Amino acid sequence: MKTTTKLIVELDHIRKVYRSKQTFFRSDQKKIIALECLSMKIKRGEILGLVGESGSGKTTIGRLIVKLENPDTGKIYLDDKDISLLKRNSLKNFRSRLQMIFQDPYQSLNPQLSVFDTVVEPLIIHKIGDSTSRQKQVNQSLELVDLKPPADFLDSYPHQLSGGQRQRVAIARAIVLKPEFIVADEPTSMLDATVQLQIFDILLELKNKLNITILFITHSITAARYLCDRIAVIYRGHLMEQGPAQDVMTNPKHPYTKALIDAHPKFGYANKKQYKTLLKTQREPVNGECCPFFIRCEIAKMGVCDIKTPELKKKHNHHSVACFFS
Amino acid sequence: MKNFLKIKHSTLIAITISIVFCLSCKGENETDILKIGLAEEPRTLNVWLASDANSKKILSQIYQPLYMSEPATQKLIPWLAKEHPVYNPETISYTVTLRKAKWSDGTDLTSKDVVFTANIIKDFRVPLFASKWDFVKKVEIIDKQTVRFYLTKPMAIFLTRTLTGPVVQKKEWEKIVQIAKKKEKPLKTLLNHKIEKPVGSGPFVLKEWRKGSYLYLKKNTYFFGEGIIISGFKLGPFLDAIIFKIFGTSDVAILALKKGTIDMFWKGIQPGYLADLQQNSDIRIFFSEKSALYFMGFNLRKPPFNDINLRRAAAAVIDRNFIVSRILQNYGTKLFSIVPLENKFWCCQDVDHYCESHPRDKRILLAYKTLRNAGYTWKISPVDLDGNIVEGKGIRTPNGKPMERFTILTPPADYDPHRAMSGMIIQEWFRDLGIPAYSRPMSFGSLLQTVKTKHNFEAFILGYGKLSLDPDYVRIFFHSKNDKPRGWNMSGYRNPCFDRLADQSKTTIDPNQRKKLLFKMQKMISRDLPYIPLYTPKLIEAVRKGKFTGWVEMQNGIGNIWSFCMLKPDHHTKKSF
Amino acid sequence: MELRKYLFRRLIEITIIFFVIMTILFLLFRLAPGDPVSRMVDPSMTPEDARHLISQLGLDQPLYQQYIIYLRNFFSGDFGVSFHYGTSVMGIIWDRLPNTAILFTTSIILSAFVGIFLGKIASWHKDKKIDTWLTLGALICHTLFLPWLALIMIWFFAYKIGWFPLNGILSPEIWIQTDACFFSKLIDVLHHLILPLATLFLIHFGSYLLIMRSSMLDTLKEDYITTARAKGLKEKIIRNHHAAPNAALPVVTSIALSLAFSINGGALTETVFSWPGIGRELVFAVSNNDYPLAQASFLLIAAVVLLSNFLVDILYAYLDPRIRY
Amino acid sequence: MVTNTSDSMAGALDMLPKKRQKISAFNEKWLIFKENFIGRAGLILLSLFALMALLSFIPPLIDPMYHPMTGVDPKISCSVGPSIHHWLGTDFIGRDILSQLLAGAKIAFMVGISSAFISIVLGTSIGMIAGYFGRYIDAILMRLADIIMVMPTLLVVLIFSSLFGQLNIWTIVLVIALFRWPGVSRVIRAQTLTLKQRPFIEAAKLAGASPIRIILRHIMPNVLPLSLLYMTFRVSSAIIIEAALAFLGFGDPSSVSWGMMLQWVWKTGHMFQAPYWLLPPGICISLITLSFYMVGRAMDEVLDPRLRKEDD
Amino acid sequence: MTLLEVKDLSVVYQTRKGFITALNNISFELNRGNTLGLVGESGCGKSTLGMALMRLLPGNASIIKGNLFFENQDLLKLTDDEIRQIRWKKISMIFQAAMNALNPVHRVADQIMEAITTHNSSLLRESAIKQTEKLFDLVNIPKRRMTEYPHQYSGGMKQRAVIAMALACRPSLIIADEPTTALDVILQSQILESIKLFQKKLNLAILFISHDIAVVADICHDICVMYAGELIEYGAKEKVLGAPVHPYTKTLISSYLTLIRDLRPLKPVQDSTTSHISNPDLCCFLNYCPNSEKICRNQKPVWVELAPDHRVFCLLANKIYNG
Repeated sequence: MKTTTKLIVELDHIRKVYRSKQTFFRSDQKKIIALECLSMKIKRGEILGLVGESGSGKTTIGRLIVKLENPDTGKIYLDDKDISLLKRNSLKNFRSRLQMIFQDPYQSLNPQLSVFDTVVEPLIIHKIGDSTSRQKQVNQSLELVDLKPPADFLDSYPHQLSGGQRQRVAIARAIVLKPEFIVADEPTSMLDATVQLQIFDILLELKNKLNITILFITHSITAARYLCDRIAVIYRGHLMEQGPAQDVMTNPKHPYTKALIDAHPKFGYANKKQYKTLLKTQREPVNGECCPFFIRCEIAKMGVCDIKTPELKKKHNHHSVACFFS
Repeated sequence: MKNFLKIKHSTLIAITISIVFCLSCKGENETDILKIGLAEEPRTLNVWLASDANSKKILSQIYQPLYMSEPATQKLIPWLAKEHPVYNPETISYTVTLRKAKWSDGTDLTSKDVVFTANIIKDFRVPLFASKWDFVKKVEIIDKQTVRFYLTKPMAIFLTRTLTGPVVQKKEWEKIVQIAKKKEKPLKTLLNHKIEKPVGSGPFVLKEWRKGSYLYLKKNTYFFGEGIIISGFKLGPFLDAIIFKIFGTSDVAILALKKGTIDMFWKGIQPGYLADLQQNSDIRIFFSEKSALYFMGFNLRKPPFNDINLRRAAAAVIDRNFIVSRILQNYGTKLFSIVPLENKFWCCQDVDHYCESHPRDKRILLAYKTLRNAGYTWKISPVDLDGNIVEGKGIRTPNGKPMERFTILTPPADYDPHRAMSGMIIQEWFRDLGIPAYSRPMSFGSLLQTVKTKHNFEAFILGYGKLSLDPDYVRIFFHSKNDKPRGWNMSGYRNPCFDRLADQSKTTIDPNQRKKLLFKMQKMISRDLPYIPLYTPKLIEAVRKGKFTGWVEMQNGIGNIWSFCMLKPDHHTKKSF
Repeated sequence: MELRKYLFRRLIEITIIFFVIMTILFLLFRLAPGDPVSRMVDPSMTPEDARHLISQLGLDQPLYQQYIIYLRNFFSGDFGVSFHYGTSVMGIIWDRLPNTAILFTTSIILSAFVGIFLGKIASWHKDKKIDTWLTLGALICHTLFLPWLALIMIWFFAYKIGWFPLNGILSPEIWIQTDACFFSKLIDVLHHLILPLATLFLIHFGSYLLIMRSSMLDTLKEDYITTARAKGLKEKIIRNHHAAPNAALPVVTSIALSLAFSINGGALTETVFSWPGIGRELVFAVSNNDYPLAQASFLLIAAVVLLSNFLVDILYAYLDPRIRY
Repeated sequence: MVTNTSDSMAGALDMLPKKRQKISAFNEKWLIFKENFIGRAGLILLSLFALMALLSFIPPLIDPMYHPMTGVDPKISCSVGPSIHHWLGTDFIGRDILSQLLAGAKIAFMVGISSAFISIVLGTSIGMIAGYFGRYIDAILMRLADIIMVMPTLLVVLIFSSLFGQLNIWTIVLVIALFRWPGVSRVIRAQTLTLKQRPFIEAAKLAGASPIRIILRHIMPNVLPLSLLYMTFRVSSAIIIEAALAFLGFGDPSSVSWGMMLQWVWKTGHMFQAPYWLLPPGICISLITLSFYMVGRAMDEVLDPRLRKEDD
Repeated sequence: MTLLEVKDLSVVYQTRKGFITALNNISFELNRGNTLGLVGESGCGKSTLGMALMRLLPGNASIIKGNLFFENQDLLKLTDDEIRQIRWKKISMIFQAAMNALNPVHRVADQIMEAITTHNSSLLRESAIKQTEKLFDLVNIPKRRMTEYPHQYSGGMKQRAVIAMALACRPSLIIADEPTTALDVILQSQILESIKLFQKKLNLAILFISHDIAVVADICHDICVMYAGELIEYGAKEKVLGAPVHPYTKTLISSYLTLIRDLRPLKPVQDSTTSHISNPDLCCFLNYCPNSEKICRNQKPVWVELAPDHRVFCLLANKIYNG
């Protein structure tokens, strides 16, 4: 699967810190570093898998790219244009180019709007077409996501649909504006295994038919492996490893990636080889600069990993790793 | 949380119930204490500030005047004074001799105290009293028991208003006065001085005032009147003490009266209670005349009521019969002159009655004629061509403009339901004529502010529940001198002829001569109608039979100093009980 | 530490709110028509005398100056002199405050206890007879028109049956006796307390019951209740130890939030029962145009509400470990 | 019908015709509501009162003496008990109590619904704005809410009427409305905050929707049921406040409200002598608030239980 | 040695729209020290089964038929008091959402101790504390955190605390209802490891409920596959997963993603919008079944025993098995 080398989105030294929410009583603000000087490039036409545990900052990247949030430092470029400078009309135009699919299909549809109203809304906002052409476009998108015949669904409300159907409606809404880029934030983690595959097939189809670039955010390496051209592994706001899917899975370089693969249940494998890169008992956390994985890493060495954060280094063939010992 | 959810609620309830039962059968131990219900807490026991009825009720037991009205004839008789004052027309002076009296702390009441009282009023210009002392040039001590008052000119109200004011003890007030005089705001300091234990010369003395609950007055053992006979009454007091219990509301006080918790409710009660109370054999009801004036006033300074014809039409259309029979439930009298009918000596009955007791259509017809003749026109005339009464609409003033809507201000219903209701009804009567009247109750303070100070009103209904017997108020209400902000001429009535008569009446001392002048004044008012007198309510008071006897009935009710000096515990009935 | 910081911030917030209310009140009352002098209706008082009195009372100064004096006086604990009583407002308030405190706090606490307790029971027996009756009873009690209820209570319990005194806070017959012991005085006050207390209680417990019931129903759906059941705990322990503490938390908040509303009822009860408290004084002050007194009582009520909200914050922290730690 | 598990409720619904499902969703809620005993009783009571309000126009047409405010029976000049001409008797100047009672129903509905409506509109919009925009707008609005919240409404209206003279009924309605929104706005704000976190709002944002569009199209329909629920409670409290105000003598004297009737019976000394006069208005006030409350409670159970938090 | 035997268990929910069958004729056995995996998609009734075993079904659910033999005692015939004695002491449970399974207002240790003291009221407080300490040791939570509240724990720690609680009374059966679903994959593998460990150590029987076939494969000896409230395939792990027969089991296995790209899954049947079942007597998977034949539409499915430890609820079982 060849991808054009042209970049569509580039993240440049992004840093994002969340302040813990002021709850009813807590006025202290704990800082939670979501992303730390993260740089990443996404090529046009590819599906990039972003793999990480919960809290690793993977969702934040998606939200930053579609400008639901703004980075504290660093720049994000869409086609070499800095998206932080967008205002009003250009922002609206930007919105039509980038879309997002959310994790929870039960939450991502307005329960008060019918399927048609949900899908047609972006068209209304962007004042595209008249009512007949809108109807046509909505039908097209619904067909693309395999909700056939569309007429059966137009007047339904979300609570009448199953989880898979809802997620399809969400995808239809995302593609109705014909975006170039879609962030899919764990679109299947709430769905059953059988449904999950159907959603994946729709995403693949989007890529192949509409040439939409997809950032696929997931916690499951198998899903990334199944769907993606390239995989990036993220841990605590740091990019650990990045490379072609095949490469990363069969030949992981970073101890964290290895640990992830280790932890995956070995159902259906002949070869049950384990990398064993995870420490049984964690090390004491280090103050100051260190490798983010240091406290759990088996192969880490004192004096190296606990004084410096490793940079992402290219190893070979687009495969880069942020580890001193890879 | 864990613990407080575990509390045994059943025990709590059980305890509560047992307490209730213990209390409900507790015994009673009564002495000869008269228990009186008061509607509201007295404002203050500072005699210089007390302007409300409840404070005056308490203070009248404590501070005594030199002269006082006699129950039956309402003539002035000596009280603290020994005899009637001696007038010297040459020096325009009165000489007053005092009785041998004592203050409640046992010291003598002397002429020094009288002079001191006069000086406080004059020095501080105490608002409630100052105007009654304006014309007193000086007060002189002749000897321990004699004082002489020098006046600037002869004054009719000197005897009836000035000498009926309370006398205070020099010893009690001297220090306060000294301190107050040094202050930036002497009057404020004097008025805001908190009196805990007033020293008086009356039959009772304050023992305890528990705020919000009761006042406890004990017999004054130094009371000058004990055992002596004044005006045919052999004075007591025969009571050990009086408790004034404060009730917030009349209805509960009436219940208390029925239950026997109190012996008297010292407030006029609404006729609504009567039916029930009259059936109760334990309750005795007194009906007394009240020197009261309830009236509708107009603003003569601005349209529409600067036109006398409209005022006359209003007088014609107001049905006093309805007000007295329905709103007052027949417990009141129709009023036609400014001086209430009950004030027999001063009231002029020969005034215009503006179709009293005419039926509704005749009233409307008369009012209609008055207005039509004055040049008023209607869209729909209240009297059609056949002479039938229809609902009038769209009245126009003689200059051809539609009459603007106006309001009739009344006190709020909770303050006085009668006046508020009267306003409502009068509004409807006006509307029958097509006159756009709106009745609007207003809180009492705002009402007075509007009517007295701002003068931006059209009509109002107000009243005086306790007018003095001396009719000097006729002058005060309508003298053009008083037509200014905060002045008492609220209507803005200006009549030089009336002013002349009024000034004359002020300085005429001979009652009969003065009476003639006042009759003329009353007729003048009745003709010009700055006010339309409406009614005088009757005072209805209820007491419990059996425990105490000897209530003295007089104008303004049984709650008077005579009653409290004369009341005796009815031991006979108590024993048979 | 965090809690302390939070509470400190709340305290500052409350102070600011209080001052805003104070200023609003000041401005409102200066807009008022009518002054104490115009209520003196003795016809013999001349306009000159009236003006003299007004200048003596300091009502003719410019607004900002009055405001400065107002603030200065506030800090020295001086709320001015009541137009009506002619004595210091503070003195009157201190007289009335204990009475209100007795009536109001006991009624709130009692009804909170009973409401929470019965709400617990109702929710536990959801859709059974006892639940239906409790809910219906609570609804009816909660929506009874308070002054009307109070009058009926007086008529029935105090007059017809005669178990309780008609109104007021004490019987003078007992209190004037110099030899009356403290205990008999106390019993006397308690005796007077019962009827107004019962009235307020009836009105309040219903709403607490309903809140507790629905809060409890929510809590019973929680997983940890299933866990507790699975652990084989006795139903009573589950109810009292696991469900109730969690369910009571929102009730505490809503008691605090509805406090201002409850005060309305308190004022009405005091008025009808002639209970010499702040609420009744405020109603009187309002009808007498006694602005200083009305202003100070209202300010006091606002302060009490604010302060009790603050106390509830602390109480909440005490009850909920998620906040404490 | 056999399907699997509770989750397949959605599956069960699949079988319904696709069209008009919004209405069927409403019907479903209505069915639940109807099953609720309390809700049903409340609705029945409420319709009785509505009937009363409608009937209030009739008595003055029969005879002017049945005019609730100004009509007096020419033969009767004091309060008498029920008779053929006056089913509930007359008041102290001979006005018919029944026609006053009917007119009172009209006033109660008018006061309750209009004041609740205003306060709900205010509360909902302020809550949504504060919740959606957050930051200092939120801070300002919520502090404002805090300030208003600590003021007991009845006492505030009392003070207003002392300051500005007797208030007319619409002013009272307005003042009650202006002081009863904070509770609603707090709840709506909390609800908006959770909605704001929901991805469908973010999806709308991504579609380029303006804040106004998001508030009106996405947030409002979702908080509206909650507002409606609060409206029933606010109707109750507005009626109670107005009645209490009138009872204390600060009501609009030119309107015949139940509180006013109670005040008349109280002030004219018929309190304990004329049960035919005392009982009906009191019972009516209690019952109408009860019925609104019952409807509210029933709605509450139909709605998502997690929505409810605070009320009074 | 059979510890638990479920026989023809049927559970229905009463809803506004009538009765909904959640479990239909479920029968299986579980031996002491064994792990039985219950696998199926969300909403297939597997959690209901877990709750039914504890007799903790919500009020609107009722067991309409069947027996639950636990240690040769029918749980369904016990009184409420008796079943309470058995809960936790004999059968305990690990809940899916550890976050919500712990009461937020009580300390973690107290909640564990409560379980111990409830079933052993004669126990002294000190020894209860000691036992709790041991449990904390066992699940590898530092003792100093005993007195903390649940919200102070991290997700993994809460899950471990919940496991410790489940072990508190040394039960013979633990029902683990999706104990790892909410966890990250590394944490999941750790928790699974520790569960395996305890099982060996304490000779526990575990009923492991999960939607994740890989997890079940990892930890269980026997496997039940459920679909729409019915058991459709039941047998030893090797048989069921190695040679699945029921078309649904096949679909489930084939939709499982692996790391190896060559093992590209079969494309599952389209999730269509047609309704599930028209006739309750027929095969529940009928409408989605790629293999369905005419006979499936006319006849009730039956249990076919392919091997002593492998049963399939399908009319075509033999046909599929052989061909």
